[in-house]
Amino acid sequence: MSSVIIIAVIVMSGVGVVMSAMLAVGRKVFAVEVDERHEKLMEILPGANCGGCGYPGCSGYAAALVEGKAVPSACPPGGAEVSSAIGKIMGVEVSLQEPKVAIVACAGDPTLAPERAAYLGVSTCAAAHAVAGGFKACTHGCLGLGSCQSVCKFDAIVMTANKLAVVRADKCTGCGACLEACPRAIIRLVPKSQDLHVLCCNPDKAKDVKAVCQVGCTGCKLCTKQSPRFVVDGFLARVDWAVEGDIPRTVSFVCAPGAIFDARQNKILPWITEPSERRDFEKKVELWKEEEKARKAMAKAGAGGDGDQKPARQPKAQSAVENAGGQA
Amino acid sequence: MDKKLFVSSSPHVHGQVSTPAIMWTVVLSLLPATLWSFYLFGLPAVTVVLGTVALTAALEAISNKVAGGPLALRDGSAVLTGLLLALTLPPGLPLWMCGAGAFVSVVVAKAFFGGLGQNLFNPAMTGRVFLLIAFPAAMTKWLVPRGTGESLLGHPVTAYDTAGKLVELTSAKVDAITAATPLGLLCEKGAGAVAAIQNSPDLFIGQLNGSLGETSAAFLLLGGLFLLVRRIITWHIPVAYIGTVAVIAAITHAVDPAQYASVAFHVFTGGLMIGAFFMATDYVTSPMYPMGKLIFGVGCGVLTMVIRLWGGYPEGVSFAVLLLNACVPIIDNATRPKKFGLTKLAAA
Amino acid sequence: MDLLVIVLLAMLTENYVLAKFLGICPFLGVSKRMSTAFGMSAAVLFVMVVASLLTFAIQEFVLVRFGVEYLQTIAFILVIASTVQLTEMAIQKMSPVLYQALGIFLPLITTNCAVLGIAVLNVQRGYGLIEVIVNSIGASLGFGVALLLFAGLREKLELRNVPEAFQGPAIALVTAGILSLAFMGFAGLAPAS
Amino acid sequence: MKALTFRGGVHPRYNKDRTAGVKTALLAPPNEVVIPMTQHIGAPAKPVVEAGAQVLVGQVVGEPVGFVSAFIHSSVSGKVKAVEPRPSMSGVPAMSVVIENDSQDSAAPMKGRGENWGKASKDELKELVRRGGLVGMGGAAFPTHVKLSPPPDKGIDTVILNGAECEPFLTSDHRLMLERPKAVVEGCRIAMAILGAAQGVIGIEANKLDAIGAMTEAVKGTSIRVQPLEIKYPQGAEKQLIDAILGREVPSGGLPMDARVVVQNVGTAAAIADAVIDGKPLYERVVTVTGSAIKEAKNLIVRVGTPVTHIVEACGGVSGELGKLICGGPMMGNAQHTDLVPVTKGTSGLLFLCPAEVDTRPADPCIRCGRCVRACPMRLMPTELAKLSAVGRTSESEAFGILDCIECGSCSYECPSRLPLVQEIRLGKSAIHAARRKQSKK
Repeated sequence: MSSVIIIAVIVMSGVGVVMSAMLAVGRKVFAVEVDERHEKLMEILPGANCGGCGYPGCSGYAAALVEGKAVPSACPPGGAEVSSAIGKIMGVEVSLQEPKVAIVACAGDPTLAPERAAYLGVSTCAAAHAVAGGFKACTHGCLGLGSCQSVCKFDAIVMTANKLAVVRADKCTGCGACLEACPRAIIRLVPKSQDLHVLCCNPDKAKDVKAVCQVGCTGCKLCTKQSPRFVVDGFLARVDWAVEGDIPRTVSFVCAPGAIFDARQNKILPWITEPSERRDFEKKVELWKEEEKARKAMAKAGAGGDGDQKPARQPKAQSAVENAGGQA
Repeated sequence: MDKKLFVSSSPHVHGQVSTPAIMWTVVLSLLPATLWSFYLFGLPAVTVVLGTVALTAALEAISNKVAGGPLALRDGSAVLTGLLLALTLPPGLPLWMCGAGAFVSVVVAKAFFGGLGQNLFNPAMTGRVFLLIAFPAAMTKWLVPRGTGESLLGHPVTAYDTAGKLVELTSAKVDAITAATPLGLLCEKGAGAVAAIQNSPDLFIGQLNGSLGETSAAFLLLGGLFLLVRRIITWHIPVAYIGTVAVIAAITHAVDPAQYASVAFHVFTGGLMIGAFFMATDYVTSPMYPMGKLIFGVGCGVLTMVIRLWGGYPEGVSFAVLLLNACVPIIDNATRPKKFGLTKLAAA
Repeated sequence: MDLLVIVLLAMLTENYVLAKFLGICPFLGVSKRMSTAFGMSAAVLFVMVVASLLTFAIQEFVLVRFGVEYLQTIAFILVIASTVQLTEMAIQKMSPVLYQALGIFLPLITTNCAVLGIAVLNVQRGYGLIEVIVNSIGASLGFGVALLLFAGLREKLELRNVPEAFQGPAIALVTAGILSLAFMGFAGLAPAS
Repeated sequence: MKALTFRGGVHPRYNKDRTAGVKTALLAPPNEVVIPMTQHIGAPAKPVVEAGAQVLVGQVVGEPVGFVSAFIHSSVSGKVKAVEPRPSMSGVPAMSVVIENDSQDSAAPMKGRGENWGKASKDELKELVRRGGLVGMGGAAFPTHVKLSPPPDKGIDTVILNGAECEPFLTSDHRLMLERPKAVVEGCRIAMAILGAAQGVIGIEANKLDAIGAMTEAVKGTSIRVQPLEIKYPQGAEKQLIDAILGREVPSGGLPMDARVVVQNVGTAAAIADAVIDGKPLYERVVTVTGSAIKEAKNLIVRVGTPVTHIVEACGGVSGELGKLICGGPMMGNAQHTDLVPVTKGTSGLLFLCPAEVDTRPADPCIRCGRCVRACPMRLMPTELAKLSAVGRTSESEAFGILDCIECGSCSYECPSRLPLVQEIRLGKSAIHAARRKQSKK
């Protein structure tokens, strides 16, 4: 009986030895060098393959990192955490950038910015934009066909009931895929910490803007009186991130058409049609106005110890010439 | 202007042909063969055809509903699939089996893939092959065609009985005898068993036992020609298919007439006509380009004959069509026409 | 003529994937692209032939000689695993792209029942050396045909509006099922020896 | 003579009867013209007049920027009211010179070479064409002087005049050939002289027998011949025309000059004659106004910058309701969202369709019938290209020749499922071009 076992063991060992000899030779002949950093990088990258880094997928980014072509901070969905992890693997210092989110700079859904033609054809924004300049009277407004929504890998873009794309800042990773998808280039990346934005891209004169949209920026410059961060180029206001300064919350209600968006509300007044909701909103506005007044008064009194309020500074950027020194 | 104008990409006009029109035209072209089968096989044929078509349409409607799309019965593709499936079934097949076939055709082979235009395999053929494999006994139980009592084309109507003997039907006495098909006999007993019928006009007219719609080569040919004339199908696939079968039959028959049957026998029996004109030409599951269509037709012909002559099944049309369906992506990739500007280069 | 029968049998009638349902894992795994499927077929061809030869040798000269035929399965697996390892190394060296594309499925040929199946079948049918070679070539060609046809179909599927519930492996399995139905047509084509 | 043709193509209903026999009429210029600076392919012209300036008919109001661009002239005399963006046929506002017509029609001095243009040098002739602001009048509006300046190594031997007018509904070229055959022939001779081409061919579809007759008469004694062509769309597409007439295929990705040919529209030829002989710039053109939604269908000589509304009035207004307004023909024309846009140099026709003629049914799925493949004059696979474009697989669509598509619309016309194939392909093409631009920027 034991001889049977011995024979079996010998046979199997013999076969095993022959095979392992073959493999050993094979390893020598087909030796390939692999950089194990690539694998490590793949483990920490988010794996969404969103393309926000500018490389084809996470694997492409990892390869570029290993080759030294890419910087560790290029992964928007990963944020600071992944950047520092990459830096650790690659052994380099990481300069952290402020996280960004996308924002659709248009507030004009079809109830506010009417359509001028009945479009038939491929149901993507790029397609509609190419036919007769788009079916919306405003040639800079959101077409509402949701091309940005369909490219978003993070479900961060929702289409409102009135066919307007809105970015959910809580889900947005700032990968920028939607920027490419929008044929009208009305989606932009803004610092995540900021929550007041001008939701309009129409550079036309006030008369032309009013003709096509109720909530379009007319370039009236009222907002610039509220905060030095607002800049009006031509007939379109924007927030200049380079300029330091505070933006009072009430600024969005100074804007006559209501083109300034307050991300904390995730809404602008013209979108609210329900009367009771509108009244609530207006009440809130009154409250804010009071608060703002009180805050200003305090600032005037020279309460230097107010922690969360920066002292007004001279605007550094030359673009802020319109600054009326509203806070000083 | 008070009303908004329509805007769309060019072109702004369209041809007259529409997808539903194409489908209904094919249904129309199958009507002669269908009516002939009603006449030949009587009530069992009517039950199978109407039952299968109704079940197919119902299943299509349910699938559309489940998929959440619009009710697409209007496009006629479900009715066409049902009719094609029914015509490949033996008369008298139990209705529940027809339903099972319809389910495989419309739901498994079509709806699972996304509905009209999305399937990879011909739905009717898939349904038939499923039934053939699942219920071999029922699917090879053939009814003898109705004896008319009178002869067509000057001689009595004939049929094979179970023993494989050719019986002359002199009156309308038999309605439900099981019998073997000519191809079944050929498969089992060789060409000698079908010698008597090899060149009989019955093959062409279709006064024979077999599946409902495949018996009458004449009426199927009529329908096929109608489709050719209406430019619904092109000649490539039917000609290549039938031609290949004829060539192989001619060669084998010449080599050994006792073993292999004649050209006429192979061309006019079995499902070749319905397969070549109606199944293999199905747009969705056949190649797009002329060269590919020829290859497809030849491939179908070769496989059909291989299965008929050397395979275990008496008839190979449905298998051949399905197998070639699977080759369509490869054929299409290989036969893309050369685009303009590559063929006749301006001589320098 | 007998050899032709063996080839036809292994390739069509007893197609390892579509009739015997062996080797389904790589069949589903690497059939998304034609090019990968081609590489996989080549790899399987190599592994099958080499493994068949090696197992044939081991069966003849080791297992039978020492009367330890009961070690067949374990010994065969050892041989096949080693062959696959070797192939993997070779592919990684010669075609990194294909290596990437095949991914996990390359080492999985190791446990591929089709390869073991053919080795065992060779022994069961008592094939000689020539027949073993022919049988393994036929079987791997059959695997290749099935894989390439299937890859072509799956490439097309990507452009079709398959319902969300059926996307991916679900519709691939349905497709494989219908393809298998079609291959039933070859039943009885070449009578089993 | 046997009518020649190309492979592929479709047979749409031509619908030309309504205007084919209607003699071209002069349309009185409107009180105000809006002259866009983008009437051609290439860089927009730069306005050279300011609001308040007094201009004459034929006076330059826009100067070309770069080589591929064109002069733009005033089409009326009067005062410049404004220089500002105005709605244009492209759908987006375009910088335009708005001129108030003083109804004097005082013309700027025009200096042509007269009948003895043969003594002028090639460069001089080319300069006259350039100064005349000529662009292709078949619809694409490519600057003519650029087309007449191929690299010398191309060895141009043939000038083909496109008189096929295969677009349904349009009859402006047909009428021009009937009414001004001499000008067309002279224009062709001038183009041949500039290019040094020995041979001239005028291709005309066989449904315009009277035009074939008139042109055959007019070419007598010249080295130009008239070639009847089969009635099939797109017979007038450059590459198909060259293939049909000369049996030469323009290489994939190439231009007609790569087949040693330059193709001009017959309207452009007449304009060349006007510019060279009379020194008359391109400020008016023949426009076919037709379609079931217009009361009186007409062929009109219209000043560039005339608003469509003015033309509608001159044609008795809209009958019933207007569903679609198309600038150009139904196969390749552009739908407009408003009739407040002005006519440009490239406007060959205005098509007014009633709502019932607009197909609003949703598309059915592709059934792979292959009709688009048979129809494609470039022998592409439209349905496959459209699908690949829709899912963004651009590298494959590019490999299968999507950039060779001439957007003639034959595939969409034939499609029984009414799929927007051309639109998908167009999007796929622009995606590829955009990616290339991005790549070259890097």
